[in-house]
Amino acid sequence: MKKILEINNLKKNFRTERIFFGSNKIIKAVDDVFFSINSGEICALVGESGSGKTTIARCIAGLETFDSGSILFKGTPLIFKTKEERRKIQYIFQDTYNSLNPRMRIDDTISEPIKYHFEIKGQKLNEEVNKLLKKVGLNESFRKKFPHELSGGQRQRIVIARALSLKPELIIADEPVSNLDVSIQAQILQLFLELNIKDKITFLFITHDLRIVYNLADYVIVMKDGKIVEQGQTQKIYSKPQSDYTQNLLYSIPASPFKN
Amino acid sequence: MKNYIIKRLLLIIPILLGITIITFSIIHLTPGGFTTVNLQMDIRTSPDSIARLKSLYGLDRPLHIQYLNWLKRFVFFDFGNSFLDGRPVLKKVAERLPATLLLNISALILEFFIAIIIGVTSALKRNSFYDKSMTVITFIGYSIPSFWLALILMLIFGVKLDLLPISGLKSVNFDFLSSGEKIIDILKHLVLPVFITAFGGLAYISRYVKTNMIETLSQQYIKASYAKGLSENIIIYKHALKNSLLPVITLLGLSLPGLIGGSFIFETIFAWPGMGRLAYESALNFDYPVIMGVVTMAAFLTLLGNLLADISYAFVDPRIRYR
Amino acid sequence: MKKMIWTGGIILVFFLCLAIFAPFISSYDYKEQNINLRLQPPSSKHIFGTDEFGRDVFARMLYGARVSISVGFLAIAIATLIGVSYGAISGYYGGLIDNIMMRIVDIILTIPVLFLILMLIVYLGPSISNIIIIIGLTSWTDIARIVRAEVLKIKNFAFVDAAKLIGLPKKIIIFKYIILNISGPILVYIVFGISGAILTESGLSFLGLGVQPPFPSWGNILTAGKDYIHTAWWLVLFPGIFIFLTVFSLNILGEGLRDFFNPKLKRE
Amino acid sequence: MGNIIEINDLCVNYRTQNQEKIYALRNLKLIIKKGETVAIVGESGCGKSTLAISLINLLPENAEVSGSIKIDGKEILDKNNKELQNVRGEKIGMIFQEPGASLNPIFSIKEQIEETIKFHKKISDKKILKDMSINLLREVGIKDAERIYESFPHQLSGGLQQRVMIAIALSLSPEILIADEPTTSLDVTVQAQIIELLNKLKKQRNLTTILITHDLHLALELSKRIIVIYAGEVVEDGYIKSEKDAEHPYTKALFEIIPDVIKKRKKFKIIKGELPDMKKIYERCNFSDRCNFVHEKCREISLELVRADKNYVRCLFPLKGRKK
Repeated sequence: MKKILEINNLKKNFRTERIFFGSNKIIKAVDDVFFSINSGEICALVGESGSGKTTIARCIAGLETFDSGSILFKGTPLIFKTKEERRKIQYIFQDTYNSLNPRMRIDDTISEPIKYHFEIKGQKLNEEVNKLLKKVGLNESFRKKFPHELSGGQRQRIVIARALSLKPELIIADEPVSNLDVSIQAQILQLFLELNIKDKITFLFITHDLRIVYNLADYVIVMKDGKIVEQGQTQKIYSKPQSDYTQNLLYSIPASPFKN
Repeated sequence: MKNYIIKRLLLIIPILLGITIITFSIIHLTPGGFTTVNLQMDIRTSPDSIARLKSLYGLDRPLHIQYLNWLKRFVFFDFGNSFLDGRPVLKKVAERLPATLLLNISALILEFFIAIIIGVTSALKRNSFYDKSMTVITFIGYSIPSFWLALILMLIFGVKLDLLPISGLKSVNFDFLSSGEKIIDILKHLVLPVFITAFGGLAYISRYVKTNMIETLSQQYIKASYAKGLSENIIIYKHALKNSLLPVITLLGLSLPGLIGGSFIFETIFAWPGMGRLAYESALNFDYPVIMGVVTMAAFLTLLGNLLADISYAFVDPRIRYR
Repeated sequence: MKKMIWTGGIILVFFLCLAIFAPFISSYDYKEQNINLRLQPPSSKHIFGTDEFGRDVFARMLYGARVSISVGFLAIAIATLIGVSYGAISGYYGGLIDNIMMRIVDIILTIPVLFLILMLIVYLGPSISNIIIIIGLTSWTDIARIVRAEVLKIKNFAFVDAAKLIGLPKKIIIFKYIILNISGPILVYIVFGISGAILTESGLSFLGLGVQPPFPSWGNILTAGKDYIHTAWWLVLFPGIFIFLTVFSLNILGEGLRDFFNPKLKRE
Repeated sequence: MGNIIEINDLCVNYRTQNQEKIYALRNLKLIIKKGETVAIVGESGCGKSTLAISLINLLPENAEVSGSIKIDGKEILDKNNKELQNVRGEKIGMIFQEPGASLNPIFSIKEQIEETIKFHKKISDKKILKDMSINLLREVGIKDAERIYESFPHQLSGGLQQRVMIAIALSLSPEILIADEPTTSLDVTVQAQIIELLNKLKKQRNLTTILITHDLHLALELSKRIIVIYAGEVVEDGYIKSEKDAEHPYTKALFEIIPDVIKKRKKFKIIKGELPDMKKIYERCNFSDRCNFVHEKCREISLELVRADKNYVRCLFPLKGRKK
């Protein structure tokens, strides 16, 4: 299989901000990380808070700079110089409330990237927006609404539609369902699966929920304190976890079947 | 902690430099100036004597040299002599500072004291008639032109009722009073200016305290305190009050600029012998050394006050104390 | 909250109308002197009385409204323009740029603002345009600081990241995604700023450094009147009340808007 | 064993700023026996947290309450804050979501444990207070109790903060412990430790424990009796161990949509639609729009909580028992 993303020796340090006294410490947010994602796969990045998973994701999307190492997208380093390169990697956020500009109608939110990247106007743009809304399970009536009029699940669908509008090849989803109710979570997760299967979009899925990962991901990367603890095919990780940490994570799943 | 204080003290230097450079540029780069205004009016002054005067004060040298000269003397706490009466600037400032500090510190204490009470009580009785009337009263204080209020109160209490003195810090017969009477005399002189200053500042501080208090009361640890079965008094006066008053320390630090040297309108009305009037007179007369002296001193005291506020904040808030 | 916005708004609109329709409201000329009619108390002919030159005080108040209010609005327009761009640049770019820009603000804030204004006016002369420019140039720091703080907060929101992911140009991100979302707090500061500028002008007039006669401003009408305070109370009372009411209405409006835009109070 | 909590016809609604009403709890009935452990499960906005704070009568000002809550036979809804002081803390201990926010940031742990004991038990001897506090901290599994005792909240991790909160909640030896989403903001491994601790404490102290959570599996870890609420109503109440025991379609669906980790499916079962509008009261089954087993009749009449097979369910066509 072709690799869509390769990450080598990635390092990123944060300096803690010193508000009053004491010296500032250096936190190794991402410490020498290697992994790659095959085209068309769903890869899950698993870890607890502060493990560095979001930092990696933001580095890949170009929202954050890194100190050393390389990130290759289809074999070439990412620099986000061209529009074309920019649109191919999209990001879905955890906080559904702040993901949408509160002053923009849904219509504007979805059509803005299309206008900017594909220079489509008028009726064609109109159709495109409707098509995207339909794809994420919403109807045309949402176009006139503002974000605060929607539920968390609906907002997350809009965010997904906005990401899809750019026809991305890789979507990074950063805890996209952890702020949603369980009955809404499953709907969104199913949508991701469909996009992966029908539209062949590759996903880097960040989560701390090992139940979701098992049913969603092809490949799992387990992180702790900025380092990769373990990585491998999902089935393998779940049936034969190599590290104590992964084992501990599996035991800690509520009503975990691994305990006995 | 020590390092922090030293760093902050060192940071005062560039800020003071910036302030003196700005002030220096304003007074020297703008048209008009000491020699033009004070001397050219006089027909008898020959161009020759202007030049002589300019060189006497060093005003004929390039601006940056003038500034460096000023700075050189400033390092040794020498602010030079006044152009007007030739007396040392430091001495003139030292004469005026106590009156300014007396007025402003009394006003500040009164203002914060009343404002905190209003803020806290309004937060506890939110949307009540009391809350609404306090809002209106404090906003009247905030909106009323202080010099106008001063005029009216002087007219009522000073002239019509003859209850309070309306100008200066002391009565004419001050030197002949007993020490007890002296204190009462000064206090009487303080009443109107302190009241008017404090009245104007109430709205801002009381609103700030009120918003803080409301926000604190909605915090989860307040809910948790109720769940522990603590009494309402403990919850409000220990948990909520302390947390909501912490940021007020910063506000105290922020309200310092302008207190020293910025209250000249006020000091003019009450003929208060303070720094504000000194600043005002020196600006009108283009008395450069005094202007520089007043601005530098005011800025220095303000920066020091800010530093003290920050340090005391750090001492009261464990989140900063133990990092 | 809504009551404050309405009360403030209505009083403000009333004074704006007085200023705009001044020639239609009073038939007197604000500069027409009549020595025979000096210092007349309020009457049906001169409802606010006359001044020491026998001019109609009401007419002078109406034209004074034009001067005082426009000084407030124009000065703050300048301050807003500077403050918003300064704060937005400082907050958006952050790092060293932010550090330097904020130290500069610290320096300006440490000089007593009124004194700075006083010096500039003494040296540049108290023409109306100078007063507007000087007040504008010295009152942008508050807006700059609030804009910076809000930009710092909002630029970390996911929707700003989303705009970056689309690849939108910086100026669209700053304006459509950031500044548009902080227009609430900016408006609040504009309103408070105008009230502050009107007070500043009247204070300067009181020192004889504000708008110069024969142009009437509320401040200089009041100042001229203070010499006659014992005999002609109306010369002091009416301008004081006009200044007070205008400033009061702006402050109430500002406070109401502040509560309106405060999400924390909204949730309750 | 006697009933320690009896809730009857409890209705709570919140008035919004636009003077609309949100009906958070609707005619809720619930009886909890002494020493029992109960888990209340529901999605956000279903009223489970409202229920928790109703139990100590700590609803916000914009709430309107009717009905009755009796603790040990005594009504608590008609009592004011002062009268409730010997119920809160002494009878009922409570811990919340986000332990960091439950601790006052400017007081030390020592101060926050001791103030409760000082106020209620009128003890002022410093030595006794310290011993009591240290013992409590040890009981909740804090090893270096002496150091934690002197610290401030921000110096502790989320797990430690929650342990401290539990220590404070137990400081007056209450009979009832209410845990409102105690682990939601914590990491999974820490969550497992806290649940283990709660399991230990409830046995050691013979506590009546009420766990409020959105996580059905977490509920199963702690409690045999599960109460599922949906749109402000109890929809199922009974002993549930797994999907097989569910008698209400919503409970069954909740089990189904949470993916298991035994058989990989690469498919997620879903419950269609969204939660109902809590500003409206419908005269019908609130779940009918999303139910896979819906019948015309479900949309016509409102239902009561009645016994189906083993559990009490609010459903015309329960999955077990009462089959038509």
